[in-house]
Amino acid sequence: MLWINPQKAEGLKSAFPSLKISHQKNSLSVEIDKDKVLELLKYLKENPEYSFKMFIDFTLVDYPLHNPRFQAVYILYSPDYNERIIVKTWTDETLPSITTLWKGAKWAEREAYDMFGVRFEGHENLVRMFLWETYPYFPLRKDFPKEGIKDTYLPSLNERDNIPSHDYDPYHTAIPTLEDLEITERKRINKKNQIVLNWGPLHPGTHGTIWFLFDLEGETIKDCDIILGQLHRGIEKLAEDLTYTQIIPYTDRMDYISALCSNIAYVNAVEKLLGVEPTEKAKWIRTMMAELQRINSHLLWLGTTALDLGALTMFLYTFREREKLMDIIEGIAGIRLNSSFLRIGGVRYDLPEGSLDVIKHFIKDFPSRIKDYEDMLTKNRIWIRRNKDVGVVTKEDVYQYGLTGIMARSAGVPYDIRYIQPTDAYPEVDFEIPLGTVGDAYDRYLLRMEEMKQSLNIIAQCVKKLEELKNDKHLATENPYVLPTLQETYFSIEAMVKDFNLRIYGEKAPKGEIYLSGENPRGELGFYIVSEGEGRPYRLRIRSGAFYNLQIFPELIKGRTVADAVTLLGSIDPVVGETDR
Amino acid sequence: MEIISTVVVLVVKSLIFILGMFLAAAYLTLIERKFAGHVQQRPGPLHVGFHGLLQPIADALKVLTKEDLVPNNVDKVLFYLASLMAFVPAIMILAVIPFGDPIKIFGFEIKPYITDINVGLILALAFGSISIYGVIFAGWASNSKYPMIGGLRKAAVLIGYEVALGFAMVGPIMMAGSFSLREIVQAQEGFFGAFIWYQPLAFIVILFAILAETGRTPFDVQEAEAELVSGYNTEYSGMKFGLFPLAEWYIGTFVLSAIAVILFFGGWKGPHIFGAFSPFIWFFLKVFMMFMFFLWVHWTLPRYRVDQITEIAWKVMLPLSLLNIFITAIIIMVKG
Amino acid sequence: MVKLKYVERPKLNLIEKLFFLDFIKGLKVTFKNLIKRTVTTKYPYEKLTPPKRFRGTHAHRVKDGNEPPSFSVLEKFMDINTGESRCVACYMCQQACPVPSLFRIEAIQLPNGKKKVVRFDMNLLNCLYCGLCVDACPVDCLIMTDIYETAKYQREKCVIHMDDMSERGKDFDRRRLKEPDRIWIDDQERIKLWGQIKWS
Amino acid sequence: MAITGNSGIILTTVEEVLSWSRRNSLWPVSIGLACCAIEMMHTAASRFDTDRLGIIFRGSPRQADVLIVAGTVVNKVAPMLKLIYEQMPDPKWVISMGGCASGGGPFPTYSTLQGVDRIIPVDVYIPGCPPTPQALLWGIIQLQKKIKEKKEGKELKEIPIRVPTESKPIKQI
Repeated sequence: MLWINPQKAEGLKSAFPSLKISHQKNSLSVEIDKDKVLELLKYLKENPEYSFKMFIDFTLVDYPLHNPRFQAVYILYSPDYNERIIVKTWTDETLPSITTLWKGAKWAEREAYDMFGVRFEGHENLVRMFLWETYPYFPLRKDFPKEGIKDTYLPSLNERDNIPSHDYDPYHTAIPTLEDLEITERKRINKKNQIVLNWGPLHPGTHGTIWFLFDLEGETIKDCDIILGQLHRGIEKLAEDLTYTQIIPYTDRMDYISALCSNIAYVNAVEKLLGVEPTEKAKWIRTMMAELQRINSHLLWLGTTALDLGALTMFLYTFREREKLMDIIEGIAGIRLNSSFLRIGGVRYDLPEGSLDVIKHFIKDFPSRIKDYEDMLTKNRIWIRRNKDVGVVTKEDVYQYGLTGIMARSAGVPYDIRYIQPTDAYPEVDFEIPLGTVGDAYDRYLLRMEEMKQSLNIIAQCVKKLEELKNDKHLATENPYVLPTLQETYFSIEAMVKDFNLRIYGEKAPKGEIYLSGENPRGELGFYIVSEGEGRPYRLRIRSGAFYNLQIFPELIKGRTVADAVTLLGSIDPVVGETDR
Repeated sequence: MEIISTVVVLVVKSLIFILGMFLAAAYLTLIERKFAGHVQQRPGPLHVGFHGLLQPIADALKVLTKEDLVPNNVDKVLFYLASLMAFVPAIMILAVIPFGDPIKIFGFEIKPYITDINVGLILALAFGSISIYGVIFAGWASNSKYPMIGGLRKAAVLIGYEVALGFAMVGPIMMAGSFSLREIVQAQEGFFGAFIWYQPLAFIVILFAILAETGRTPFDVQEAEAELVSGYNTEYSGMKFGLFPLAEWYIGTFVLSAIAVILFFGGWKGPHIFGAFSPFIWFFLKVFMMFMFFLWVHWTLPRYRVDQITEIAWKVMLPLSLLNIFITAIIIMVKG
Repeated sequence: MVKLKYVERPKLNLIEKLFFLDFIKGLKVTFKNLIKRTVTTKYPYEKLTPPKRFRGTHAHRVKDGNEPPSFSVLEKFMDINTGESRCVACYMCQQACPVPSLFRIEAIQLPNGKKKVVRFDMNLLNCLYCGLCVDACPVDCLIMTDIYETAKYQREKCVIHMDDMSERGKDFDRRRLKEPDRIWIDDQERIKLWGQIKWS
Repeated sequence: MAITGNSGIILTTVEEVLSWSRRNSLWPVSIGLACCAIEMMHTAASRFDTDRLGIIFRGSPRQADVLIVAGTVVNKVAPMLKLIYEQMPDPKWVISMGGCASGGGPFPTYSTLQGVDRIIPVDVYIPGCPPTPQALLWGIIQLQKKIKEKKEGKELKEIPIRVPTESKPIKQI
């Protein structure tokens, strides 16, 4: 765990006497008054002894019975010392905005305002993040029902006479009108130039449902803003109502292109919280699947980016390889895309017969495909001209915006969770982490290509190891928090009772909190879980890599053209399911 | 009597050309889809008719009977005019393209071209330029942002490459000493008489120019799907929409390929191995190969940004074509 | 060991630039693929068979003599004839489900003191196909089959009921129960995409 | 709703031909909302290739016939989706792909639309999370059947067109 050394944290007390330090098993947090928090964060950022330069996440937790009601949580990272710290404070209505310290906090604060209704003093444009401007509620407050306020009669148009199913309700939550969306749009951007172009939300080029607003002069973008929330499904709210195991399928549907990686990040966090140790074999299977999924995700990126830049055939070539990976994942996990393969304490199934043969075949075959892709693109003068010097990211940007994943590494910052905080079998495998020198879209292309090769390398090592571990257990069922396998339930009454208990009451995690992240293809996917000792999380905050990476988009695109926006968006590679959750 | 018979012959010929071109264009869509499919290791249209042979007919019928939707706030006159302006000039270029030498069947002399005028090439260029208006009108009349940008982009590209195309054609014209396409073909004797061996620079410029004129990658900025949905024809539906890609991607590419074949590959010249129809077969074979080459490029390369395209047009292609004229002129002078 | 390395940025040299070697390389790749065979599965004339682990439409296994021991314990409270669904109305699937409202299970008390399941509806439109309900079933009753062709014209048809689930379960067991747990079984279909795989 | 003119008196052959052309040239709008969009892309890619059946994706709704709602429709995007549907020329059809679009799916929350049929009429529902490409193709074939049936004015029922049995039996091992 990467938490700051408690002794070092004690040192903060000399400058801030009112500081409260709480050192738990899985975290270290400091708590301070609201009016001092900005000062403390500035101190942490600028003092070379601490140098918590990088902004990781900000969120709120609602305690309706506590006074003041909302707890603010800042998570920071120090690249110099490889440490994390949590800073907490309490508030009822307002908080000082920290956008002066980290620009990356802009959206996080907007999200907090959107979800909890806490206002931020000094924020440049505090508007709704995910919901529309005229939406009257603050959904993540504990007193707001998960299914919303059903006040609109909105029946199915197809089936007026008969009721389609037992859980059908003709009353529905209010949907916005086009005027509402127009108000939302107006609040984001003021027309100063020739036209305001709505790029998205339902547009073939926006990788999902992101809504870009470009203030154009000719084809040059003078100003840009992004409206998110076109895929805001309320996963964080839903999670508060589910047991830890039940949340696993939802993590699939966040970053649906790299479902297994999200699974792993989440399950690791929960396992740390519960104190469960997965079996050796499960660790290796997880690592292998994560890397397969990483190749899968990078292939999708390559295909769609090439499609956006006009290389139509490339898209189909990458999808051909993706089909192979889908076949593997379908054979092992049972479903092609949202596999829900992981369980707390291991994986759902053992590897089926023949799976390692297929993966070996893939390892042998894939390098020649990568060579094809590189032949078509890497040295192509059009590709180079389109990608070079588009969206140059500097190291300072990385810390300011909390950029992670490829975005950080293209700027030369070695920020890879597999490297700084390895989980599963990552400490035992050999691989290289490619870093960029310039930080433009072309670097990010080269990095992703190189990462695919490295992932292949890791998979080869995993296959070798898994052949040795053939007869091991895939699930640590002896642990009281781990659900038994079906075979155990059939034959032992104890296992059945344990199964019933865990299903009904959930895994009763000890009181506490944890922040743990995994390296997603899109960046750091972190889970901040607050447990109140119940079977369900009290608050589950998802720190999405793409959410923070996308935040730099408006700044990088200023002064460039619409065509560059496509390139830049492709190289950031956001997935809306993850940014909006 | 003379005049009537000429008119009848012309009308019949034009009808044959237009209908033939429609049918050919429809089946060119199938060829493109099949080609693209096989490049991507999939079969393309397969189940509608034998190997998808009825696919173009199904598409055409569907597009024709689709609701003719005209958005409320468009400029109606220009909106209708635009699709015609794009389509008609593309077909009209056919008037000056010869498909072979006159042949005699049943005592009648049949000329496989509509007219043979001594400014044929210039006319072809002029018609090509008119179709820019179609694009601009479409972009403007739609009263919508994406078509507007798409139309302007296309206009910028077309203007840039029209110039390069014109100047690059001067090389073969100088060598043949005539603007008439028929005479240009006749000036190319034998395998090594084809102008491609003497004018490689002009050929490369014309290749790029044709790609740009017909809106194929790497120059398909006007309907870059990721940026502009489908460019200047975003607001068009039904057959009004159908005319645009038909004119631009198929008829345009086909006709310009024909011109390129005439200029550089000796048109219908070739060994007489197919009997009486040998010239036609050679001509269509060459045009087809040319067309396939464009498809091949289209389905391989990424696309340039619009400012890069115009930059290449004015800074690379235009100087190259001028240089070509200069070199050709010197060689002709030296040789006498 | 994890190592860091900086990637090289390739540059075009003059010869490559003048003779369009970069384009020719790309054209070569597309041409190579043009003459290769297609990888397409011509659905609906050819089909990929889902692997045994595939999570498709739900089904009920019926009482047919192959029940696990746990069933015999719970069966005592139930009135189940041979050939009927094994469901013992323990509601564990509903408990395990992240969207419990998609289940509608009803059981009645018979005069002889035994219970009978009279309704087991699942609204597939709310289903995640995550398999948690299958993992929770203590009597090996609820399973997921390889049926995926479930498109319907009406929303109410997407709700599956106990009787058709039992039918589907019988059909699935007849076809695939004895099959080994293999990554896939239709090698002939998949050879198009994969080429020849060396099985150990 | 989508199909115009069904008098049944005149020109049945013409209608038949038209219906044939329509069902063999279904152009969907290429709009992806969430997870299902990935499977939709896979359906269009080499392994399954919708182009075989004459299906090509169009960017602009004005040129499309089918709206495949692929993914979760949240309240905020619902009016836009309706706009897209209204921009499509008749005859038009809607396929609701996956649980989220069809009935809210696993997201019974404050922000999710519980079924896209609350704002636009749907022709075919495909359950699945996400449906596999084969399931989507099956749904498209069902839509083709529907177009054929509607033309003849018959009750909708399963009719055998050139489609083999459900899920091919597995060879016994």
